[in-house]
Amino acid sequence: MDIIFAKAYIFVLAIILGFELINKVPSLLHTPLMSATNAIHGIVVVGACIVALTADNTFLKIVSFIAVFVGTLNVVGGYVVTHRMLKKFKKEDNK
Amino acid sequence: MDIIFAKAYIFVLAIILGFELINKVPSLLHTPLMSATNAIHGIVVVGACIVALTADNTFLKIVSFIAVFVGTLNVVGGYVVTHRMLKKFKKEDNK
Amino acid sequence: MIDVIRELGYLISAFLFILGIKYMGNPVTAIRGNIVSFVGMIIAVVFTFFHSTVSLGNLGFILLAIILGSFVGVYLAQAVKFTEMPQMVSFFNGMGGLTIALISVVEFFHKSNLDKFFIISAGFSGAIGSVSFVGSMLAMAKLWGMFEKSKKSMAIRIFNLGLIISIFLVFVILILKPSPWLLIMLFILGGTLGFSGVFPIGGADMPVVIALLNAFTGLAASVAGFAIDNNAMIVSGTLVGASGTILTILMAKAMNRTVWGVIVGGFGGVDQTSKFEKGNIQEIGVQDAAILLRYSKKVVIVPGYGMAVSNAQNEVHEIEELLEKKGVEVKYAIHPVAGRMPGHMNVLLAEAKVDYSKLYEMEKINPEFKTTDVVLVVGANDIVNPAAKNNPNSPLYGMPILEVDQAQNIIFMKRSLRPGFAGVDNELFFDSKTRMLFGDAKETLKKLISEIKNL
Amino acid sequence: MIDVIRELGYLISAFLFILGIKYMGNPVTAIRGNIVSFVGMIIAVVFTFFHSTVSLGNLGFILLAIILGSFVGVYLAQAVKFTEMPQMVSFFNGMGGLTIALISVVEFFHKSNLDKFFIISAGFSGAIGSVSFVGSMLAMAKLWGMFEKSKKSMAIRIFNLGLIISIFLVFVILILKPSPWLLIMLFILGGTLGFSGVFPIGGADMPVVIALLNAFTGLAASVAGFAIDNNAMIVSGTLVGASGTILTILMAKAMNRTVWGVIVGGFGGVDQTSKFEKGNIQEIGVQDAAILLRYSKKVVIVPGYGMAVSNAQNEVHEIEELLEKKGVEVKYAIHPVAGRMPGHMNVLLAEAKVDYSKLYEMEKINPEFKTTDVVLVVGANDIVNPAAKNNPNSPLYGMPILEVDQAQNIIFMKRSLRPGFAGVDNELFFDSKTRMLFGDAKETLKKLISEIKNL
Amino acid sequence: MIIGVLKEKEDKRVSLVPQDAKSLMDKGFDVWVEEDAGINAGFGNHDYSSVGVQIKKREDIIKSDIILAINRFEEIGHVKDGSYVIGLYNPFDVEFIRNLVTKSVNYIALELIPRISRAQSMDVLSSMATVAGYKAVLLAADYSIKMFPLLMTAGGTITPAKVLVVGAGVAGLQAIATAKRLGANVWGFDPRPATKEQIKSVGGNYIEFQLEEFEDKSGYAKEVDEQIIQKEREILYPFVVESDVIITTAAVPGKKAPLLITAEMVSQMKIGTVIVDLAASSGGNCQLTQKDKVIFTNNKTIIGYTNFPGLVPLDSSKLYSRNVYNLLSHISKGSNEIKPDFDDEIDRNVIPIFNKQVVNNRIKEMLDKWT
Amino acid sequence: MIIGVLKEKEDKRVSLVPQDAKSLMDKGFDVWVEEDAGINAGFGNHDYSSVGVQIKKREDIIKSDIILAINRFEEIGHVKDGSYVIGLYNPFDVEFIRNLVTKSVNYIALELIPRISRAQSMDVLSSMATVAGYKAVLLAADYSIKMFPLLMTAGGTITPAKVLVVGAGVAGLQAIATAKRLGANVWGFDPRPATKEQIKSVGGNYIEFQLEEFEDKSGYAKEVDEQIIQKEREILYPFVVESDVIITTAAVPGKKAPLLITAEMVSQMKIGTVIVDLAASSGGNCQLTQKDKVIFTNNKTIIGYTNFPGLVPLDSSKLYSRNVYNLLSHISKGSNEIKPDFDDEIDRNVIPIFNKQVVNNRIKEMLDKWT
Ligand SMILES: NC(=O)c1ccc[n+]([C@@H]2O[C@H](COP(=O)([O-])OP(=O)(O)OC[C@H]3O[C@@H](n4cnc5c(N)ncnc54)[C@H](OP(=O)(O)O)[C@@H]3O)[C@@H](O)[C@H]2O)c1
Ligand SMILES: NC(=O)c1ccc[n+]([C@@H]2O[C@H](COP(=O)([O-])OP(=O)(O)OC[C@H]3O[C@@H](n4cnc5c(N)ncnc54)[C@H](OP(=O)(O)O)[C@@H]3O)[C@@H](O)[C@H]2O)c1
Ligand SMILES: NC(=O)c1ccc[n+]([C@@H]2O[C@H](COP(=O)([O-])OP(=O)(O)OC[C@H]3O[C@@H](n4cnc5c(N)ncnc54)[C@H](O)[C@@H]3O)[C@@H](O)[C@H]2O)c1
Ligand SMILES: NC(=O)c1ccc[n+]([C@@H]2O[C@H](COP(=O)([O-])OP(=O)(O)OC[C@H]3O[C@@H](n4cnc5c(N)ncnc54)[C@H](O)[C@@H]3O)[C@@H](O)[C@H]2O)c1
Repeated sequence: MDIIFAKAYIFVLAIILGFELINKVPSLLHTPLMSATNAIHGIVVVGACIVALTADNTFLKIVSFIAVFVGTLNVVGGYVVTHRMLKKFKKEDNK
Repeated sequence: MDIIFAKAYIFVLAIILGFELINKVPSLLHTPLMSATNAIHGIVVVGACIVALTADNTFLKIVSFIAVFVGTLNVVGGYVVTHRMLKKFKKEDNK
Repeated sequence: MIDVIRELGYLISAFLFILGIKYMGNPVTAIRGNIVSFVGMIIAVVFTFFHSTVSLGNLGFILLAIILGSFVGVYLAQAVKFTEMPQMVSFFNGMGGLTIALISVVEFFHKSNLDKFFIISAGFSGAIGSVSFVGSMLAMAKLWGMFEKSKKSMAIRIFNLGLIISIFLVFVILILKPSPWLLIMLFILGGTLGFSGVFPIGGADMPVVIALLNAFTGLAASVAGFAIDNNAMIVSGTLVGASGTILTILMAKAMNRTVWGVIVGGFGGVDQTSKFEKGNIQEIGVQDAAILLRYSKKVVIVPGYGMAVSNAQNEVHEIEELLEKKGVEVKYAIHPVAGRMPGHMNVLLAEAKVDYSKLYEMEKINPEFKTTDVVLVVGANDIVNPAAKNNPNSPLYGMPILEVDQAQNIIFMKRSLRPGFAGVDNELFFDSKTRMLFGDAKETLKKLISEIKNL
Repeated sequence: MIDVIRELGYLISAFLFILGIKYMGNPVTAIRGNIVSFVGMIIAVVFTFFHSTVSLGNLGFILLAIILGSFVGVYLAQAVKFTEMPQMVSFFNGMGGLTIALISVVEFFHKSNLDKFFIISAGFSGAIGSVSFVGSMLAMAKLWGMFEKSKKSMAIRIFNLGLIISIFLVFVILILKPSPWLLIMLFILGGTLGFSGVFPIGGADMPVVIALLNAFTGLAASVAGFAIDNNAMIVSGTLVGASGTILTILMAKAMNRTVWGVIVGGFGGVDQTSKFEKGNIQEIGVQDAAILLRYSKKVVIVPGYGMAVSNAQNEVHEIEELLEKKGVEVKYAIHPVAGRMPGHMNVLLAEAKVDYSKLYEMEKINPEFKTTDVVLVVGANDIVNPAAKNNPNSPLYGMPILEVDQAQNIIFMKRSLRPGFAGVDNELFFDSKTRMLFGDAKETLKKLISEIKNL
Repeated sequence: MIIGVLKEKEDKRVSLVPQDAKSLMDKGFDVWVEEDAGINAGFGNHDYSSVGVQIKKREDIIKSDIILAINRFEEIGHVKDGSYVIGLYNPFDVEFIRNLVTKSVNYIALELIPRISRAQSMDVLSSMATVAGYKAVLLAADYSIKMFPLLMTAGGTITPAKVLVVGAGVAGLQAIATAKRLGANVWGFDPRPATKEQIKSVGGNYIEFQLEEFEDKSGYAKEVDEQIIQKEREILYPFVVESDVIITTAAVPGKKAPLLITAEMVSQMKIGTVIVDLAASSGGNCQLTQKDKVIFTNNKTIIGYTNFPGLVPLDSSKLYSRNVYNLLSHISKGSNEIKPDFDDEIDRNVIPIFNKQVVNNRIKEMLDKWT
Repeated sequence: MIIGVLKEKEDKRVSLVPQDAKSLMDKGFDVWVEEDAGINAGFGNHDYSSVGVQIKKREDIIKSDIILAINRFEEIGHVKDGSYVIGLYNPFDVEFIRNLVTKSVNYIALELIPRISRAQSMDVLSSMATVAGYKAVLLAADYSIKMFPLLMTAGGTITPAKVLVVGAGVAGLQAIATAKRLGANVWGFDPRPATKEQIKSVGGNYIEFQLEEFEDKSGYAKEVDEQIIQKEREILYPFVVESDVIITTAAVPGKKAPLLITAEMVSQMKIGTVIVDLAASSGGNCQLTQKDKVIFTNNKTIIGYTNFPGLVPLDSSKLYSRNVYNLLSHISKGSNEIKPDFDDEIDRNVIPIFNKQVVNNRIKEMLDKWT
C-alpha cells in the first residue's frame, strides 16, 4: 500500500512539475520542445531493455528485439532532430 | 528498498518544485512568504498528533501534549500572521 | 547494492530530464537543454543493466538492437529536410507508442503472476501506445500530403464512439479474465481508434494532433512504468505527459484553435474556419516576432501613417535601441510619402529622439533589403505595396516603393487587413514571407519590447 | 481503507501547499495562496485521525492541546504590532523546531524497534529542530533589542567548531548504541549551537537568519517525516526546506549580503560593513518599488536634472501612463529651478508628450504631498532638500522646495549619494520614509516599467 | 534641348539647383542659367558653372527651348516659337490663358499636376505647402508677444501659446506639427473627415466638426455654401478669441478661399494675437487680410504674404527644382526632349496649352464658362 | 509707499503686470501706472484699473516713491528725494554711477542680484536670458534660407539645419533646446566643464573643449586671455564654416565679450548663414556685429540686437514683473516700505547706491579702479 502511495506522490509531483516547467514558452520553441519531450518519452527503451533481458523464448526475444529497436529509434532520432531544429537559435554568444 | 527510493524521488521532486516555485518572487513578498512557509512546516503538528495518539504513559503524554500544543502554535500563529501581512496588498479589485 | 546504483542512476537521469526541459523553455539555453536531457537518457539506459535479479544473457541482441536503432535513427534524423521535420517527429513518436505496446505484450506473455494492478496498467498503457502509434503514422502521412482530408460525417462520429465503448468493454473483460489475445485485440482496437480519430482532421491541425499524441505516449510510458515497476519510466513519462498536455494547449492557442475543437474535428464534428476571409495570410504571435527580431542580424523598420495614428514613435525608438543593444543592426526606411504630410515620419521620429543617421531614404535603403533578415512594417501599407510595381491598373502604379518583399521576413504591424490611403489591397499580406502581427501598433510594440527583453 | 483515505487526504493537502506557495509568489494572489495552504493544513490534520492501527484514546487531550494552541496562537498573532511581526515569525518557527525535537523524543521512548533508519532520521531531525528552536528564540530576542551584538572573537569560532564536532560524535555514538539520554544530550548540544551560532550575528542580519532557520525547520520536518513514515510531513517539509533555502538566498541578495557572509558572521568571522559610509539609508529593489507604486492611490513624480542627464523623459511618461491605467493617480511636480535652465523639465516632458495638465507648479502641488502615497524622485536633489527650510547655514536656505517629505513614501532614483548642483548633502536620503533606488534613471525606469507590467 | 533658368525678380528662390541641373545634363539636356539666379537661395554662379552649367545673360536665356521660371515674367510673350515655359503662373487666370494661347508658347502649369500616387514626386504644390506651413508658424512666433512653450521658472510660469490652425491640408498639418514642436497647445480645424485622425497624428487637438461630402474624389475640398461657412464661424469663435496665434490655410483649388474669420471676430481677439493667412492669394480666410502685407490693427497683427516658400529660399528651391526635374524626366521619356503623351494622365493635365490649343479639360471648361 | 510704473520708450515690455500689481497692493503698496504702459505687452489700461491700479500721467509717476522702469529714463535725475529706482541700467557704467550718486536717488540694480539659491526667484538676468535664447533661435530661423528639420519628402530630402551655439549659459541652453525642438542638428560649445552634461541634457552635441579653472565660485565664467581665445577659434572653425545658423552667447559679466568669430571666419561661411549675436551689448562675439542692427554682408546675415526679450513683450514682462515683485516682497520684509537690511546678502548686493553712498563692494572697487 505504502509503495503505491509513494508512487502516487511521485506521479502528482511530476505532473505539477511538468506544468510548471512548460507554462511560459515562446511559441517558436513549441515544435523543438515537442520534439525534445518526444525524445524523453523514448525512456520506454529502458522498459524494452528490461523485458528483453527477461525474454526467454524466441517469440518474446523477437518481439522485445523489435521493441528495443523502435524504442532506440524514438530516442536517438528524437534527440538528433531536436538538435537540428535548435541549431538555428545558436547565437547564444552575442547577448 | 523500493519504498526508500520512491521516497527519495518524492524528496528530490519536492526540492526541485520548491526551487521552481520560489525562484522569482518580488522582495516585498519575501517576509510574508517566509511566514507562510513557516506556517506550512507547522505540518509537524501532524507528527505530534500521531505520536500523541500512541503515547501510553504519563511522561509521553505530557511531552506529546506539549508537542501538539506548540505545533499548533506554529500552524495557527503562522497563518494568522501571514494573513495580516498580506492584507496590505488587498487591492486585487482595481486591476 | 547494484540495484541501489541503478536507482540512483535513474534518479539522476530524472533530474537531468527536468533540467533539460527547463532549459528548453528559453531559446538561449535550448540547445544545452537538449544535450542535458540526452545525457540523462544515456545514464538511464546504461544503468538499466545494473540489475541484481536478471541475467545479462540477452545483452548481445539488445545491444545489437540499440546499435541498429541508433544508426537508423541518426540517419533518418539527418536525412530529413528542414521542412519535413514535423513528419519525422511524428514518426519517432509513433515508434515510442509501438515500443510501449510491445513491452506490454512481452510482459504479459512472460510474467507468471498477473496481478490486477499489472493488468490494468499494462492494458491501459499498451492501448494508449497503440492509439499513439497508428495515429502518429497517419499524422505523418497526412503531413506528407498522402491522404486528402475526408469529409466530416456523422458516420465517423458514431463509429468512433462505438470504438471507444468496445475498447472499454474489452478492457473490463481483460481485467476479469486475463488473456494475451484479449490484450492484442485491445491493442488492435486502440490502433483503429488512432486511425479513425486522426483521419478526419485537416492537415493544418496536424501539429496540434502530434503534440497531443506525444502527450499520450508520455502518459502511456508512465503507466507502463507502473506496470513493470520502473521509476525512471514513471517520472519521465509523467513529465512528458504533463508538459506535452500544456504544450498542446499552447500550440493550439498559438494557432487560434482550441484543443477541444481539434479533437471534435477528429470525431467528425464541425471544424471552425479561419478568422479571415481572404487568402491564407499567416499570423505571428508577439513572442515569435520577438524571437525573429532578436535573432536577426539586420532589421529594417518601415514606419507609416499607422505609427503616427497610434503615436508609437517612442516605442519604435525603444525597440530599435533594444535590438541594437542585443547586437542587431537596425535601420529605418523612410518613404518620401509615408504618413499624411511631407516629412511626417521625420517629425515624429525626431520627437522620439531617433538618431538622424539611422534614417535612410528610399533610394539608399532599397538595395539593402536583399540582405535584411526582418522588415518590421509599423503601420505602413501603400508605401510597400508591390502593386505599385506589378499592377499597371492599380492607382499606385508608378509610385516608387520600399522593396521590402526582397527581405527574408516581413512582419506587418497593423490592426486589420484594411487598405491604406489609396484604398488598394496589398498582395504582400499574402506573401509566404509575410507574417501579420495584428493590433494597435503602440500596444503591440510595448508587448514586443517586453518579450525581447526576456530573450 | 481508512488509511487510503488518510493518504489521499495527505496527497490533497500536499497539492494545496504547492498551489499555495505558487500563489504566494504574486502580490495579487498572495492572500488566496495563504488561504489555500491553510485549507491544506486543516485537511492534513483532520485526516491524520483516520488511522486503522492506533486507538483514538488520546484524542481528548490532543484536541485540548490543539484548541489551546489555536487560541494562544491567534491571540499572539493578532496582538503583535505590525513592526514586530518578524519577531513573531521567528517565535512560531522556534515552536516548530521544538515540536520536532519533542516528537523525536516521544517516538524514541515509545518505539519498540529502533532500526538504524529511524535513529538516524529522528536524531538528525531532532537535532536540527533544537538548533532551530533555540536559534529562533534568540533571533526573536535580538530583534526585540534584548542582546547587544557581542564582539566577534576567535574564541566563539573555536567554540562553535568544537560544538559541531561533539554533536557529530554524539550522533555517531547514538547510532551505534541508542539511548534516550544520548538523544537528549544531542538535542541540548544542538540547542547550544543554535544559541552560539546566532549570538554573534548583528540585529540587521536577523531576517536572513530567521529565513535560514525556517528552512532548517522545514528540512527537519521532512526528515522527521521519514522517521515516523509520514508522507505529508516529507513532502511539505521538503517543500519548505527547498523554498526556504532559495528565499534565504534571495533575501540576503536583496539586502546586499550573502548567506555565506551571514553564517560566517555567526561563526565569529569578520562581518562586512554596509555599502555606504554614512547613516543608515534604506535601499529598495526594483520589484518592491514597482509594488509600492502600483498599489498606491496617488503618486507624484518629481523630475530633476538627473532625468535630463539620463534622457529618461520617455520612460517617465511611460510609467505615468502605465500607473494611470492601473488606477493610480499620477501628477508631476515641477520645481521652478529643476534642471539647469528655466523650463528645462518642461522642454523635455513636452518632447515626451506628457500632458500639460498633469504638470503642477510648486505652489500648487505642495499642499498635496500630505495625501500622496509615493513620491518618485527622478534624478532630483536640491529641489527637495529640506535643508532649504531647516538649516540656516545651508547655501540652499531660503529657497522654496517641493515638500516631498510630507508624503507617505519617497523613492529616490539616482546613481549614488552624491549631492546635486549646490553641493549640499541631502538629509532626506536618511529619512525613515525614504527608499533609495540606485542606478541610472533611464535604465532603472525601464526595469520598473516591466515589473509594474507584471503586477 | 536647352533648358534656361531665369533669375526671379521678386522671389529669392531659383527654379533649378546645381545638383538637378547636373542630372538633367546627364540626360542630354543643355542647361543655361541667368547670372546670379541662385545667389539668394544659397547657390553662387560658381556652384552652377562647376557642374558644367553655362552662365548667360537674360536675353540669351529667353531664347532657350525650355524656360524655367517660378513666377510669371515679362518676356513670356516673346519667347521662341514652340518653346516651353514651366512654372506656377496660375492657370485658372482666364485673361492670362487667353493671352498665352495666342502666342506660340507651350505652357506647362505645375499647379495642374494630378494628385495621383506616381505624380507625387512632381507635386510642387505639396512641396511648397510644406515650406509654407513651417514658415507660417515661425513668422507667427516671431510676431507674437508670447513664447510658444510652457516653461515653469523661478520667475513664474510661462503658459503655452494657444495656436489655432484652420484647414488641415499639407500646409495646415505641417503648421500644426511645427507649432507643436515649439511646445504650443495646438488646435486644428478642418471639416474633411479624414483630417481628424491626421491632426491628432501630428500632435494637435481636433475641433469636432465634420462634413461628409466635403471631399471630392481627388482628396481636395469642395466649395461650400454660405450657410455652412456661417456654422463654421460659430464653431471657431470660442477658439479664435482664446488663441494667441491663428494660422489659416483653408482653400479650394481654383476657387475663392472661404471667409472664416470676420472683422468682428478679429475685434474680439486678445491684444497681441497674430493671424497668418496662408490663403491670402485666393482672397484670404480673414476679412482684414491684405495681400502681401503685414498689417497691425487694433493691437492685432495680420500677415497676408502670398509667397511663404520664397522666405525659405534654399530648401524651397531644392524641392521645387527636384519636382521639376522629376517632371522633366517623366515627360522626356528618356530622351533629351519634351515628348508629351496625351494618353498619359500626367501629361494630359499638366500642359494646358500645347501648339496654341487648350489641352487640359478643366481649363477648357473654365474658358467655356467665361465666354 | 507708492510704486510708479513708467511706460518704456523704446521697449515693448512693461515692468509690472496687473496680476503682480494686485499682489503688491494686497501688501499695502499703492501702485500707479503710466497710461498705455502695458499696451504693447498685451495689457490695456483697463486690465490695470480693473485690479485697482491708478492710471496716471508720466509726470505724476515720476513723483512716486518707488519707480519701476526697465530701461534708463530721462527723468532719472529728477525724481523725488529718497525715492527708489529699480531697473536694468547697467551698474558697471562708471559715468552713470558717478552721476547718479550725486543725486538723492536710491538705485536698485537688478543685474546685481546674487546668484544664490534663495534669490533665484528675483533673478531677472536668468529670466531675460531664457527669453533671449528662445527668441534668438526664432529670429535665426526666420532669417535663414533653410528649414530647420529633417524632412524626407517626395521632392527630395531636406537636410536638418546645422546650428552652432557658442556659450551654454542660460540663454545658450535655451537656444540649444529650442533649435533641437525645431529639428536642427545642434552643436554646443562652452569651456566650462559643467556644460558638457548640460548641453547633452537638452539634446545638443557637445564640442569637446574644456577648461578647468574657467568657472569662478559663483558659477560665472572668467575672462580669459587672447591665447585661449585663439585656441577656441581654431576649435570652432570647422563648425563655423559648416553651420547654417550660429548663435553666440559667450559673455563674462561686467567685461567685454570674447571675440570668437572673426571677420575672416565669416567670409569662409556658407552663403546664407545667419549669425545671432546675443553678446552684442557687451561688444559682441562676432567681429562684424553691429549693435542693435541686422546687417547683410557677403551674403551672410548678422543680427546684433541687444534687446531680445523686448521682442517677446508679454512673457518677458510677466517674468520681469514677477522677479521684481519677489524682490520687493523680500526687501519690504512684510511691510509696505522698502527696508534694506545690509546684513542680508541680497540687499547688500542689489542696492549699489543708497543715501548718496555706493554700497555694493564690486561697484565700489570698480569706481576706485577708475579714479
Ligand atoms: N506623405 C504625404 O505627403 C502624403 C500626403 C497625402 C497622402 N499620402 C498618401 O498616404 C499614403 C502613405 O502610406 P503609408 O504606408 O504611410 O500609410 P497607409 O498606406 O495609409 O497605411 C497606413 C496603415 O496603417 C494602419 N494603421 C492605422 N492606424 C493604426 C494603428 N493605430 N496601429 C497600427 N496600424 C495602424 C492601417 O491599417 P489598419 O487600419 O489595418 O490598422 C493602414 O493600412 C500613401 O498612399 C501616400 O500617397 C501621403
Ligand atoms: N533651473 C535653472 O534655471 C537652474 C540653473 C542653474 C542651476 N540650477 C540649480 O540646479 C539645481 C536643480 O535641482 P535638481 O534637483 O533638478 O538637480 P540637482 O540638485 O543637481 O540633482 C540632480 C541629481 O540627479 C542625479 N543624476 C545625475 N545623473 C543621473 C542619471 N543618469 N540617473 C539618475 N540620476 C542622475 C544626481 O545624483 P547622482 O550623481 O547620485 O546620480 C544629482 O544628485 C538647483 O540647485 C538649482 O538651483 C538651476
Ligand atoms: N495622394 C497625394 O499624392 C497627395 C499629395 C498631397 C496632398 N494630398 C492630399 O490632398 C488634400 C488637399 O491638400 P492641400 O493642402 O493641397 O489642400 P488645399 O491647400 O487645397 O486646402 C487646404 C485645406 O483647406 C481645407 N478647407 C477647404 N475649405 C474649407 C472650409 N470651408 N473650411 C475649413 N477648411 C476648408 C481643406 O479641407 C484642406 O484641408 C489633403 O488631403 C492632402 O493630404 C494628397
Ligand atoms: N544657481 C542659480 O541660481 C543660477 C541661476 C541662473 C544661472 N546660473 C548659472 O550661472 C552660469 C552663468 O549663466 P549666464 O547665462 O548668466 O552666463 P553669462 O551670460 O554670463 O555667460 C554665458 C556663457 O558664456 C560662456 N563663456 C564665457 N566666456 C567664454 C569664452 N571665452 N568662450 C566660450 N564661452 C564663454 C560662459 O561659460 C557662459 O556659459 C550658468 O552656469 C548657469 O547655470 C545659476
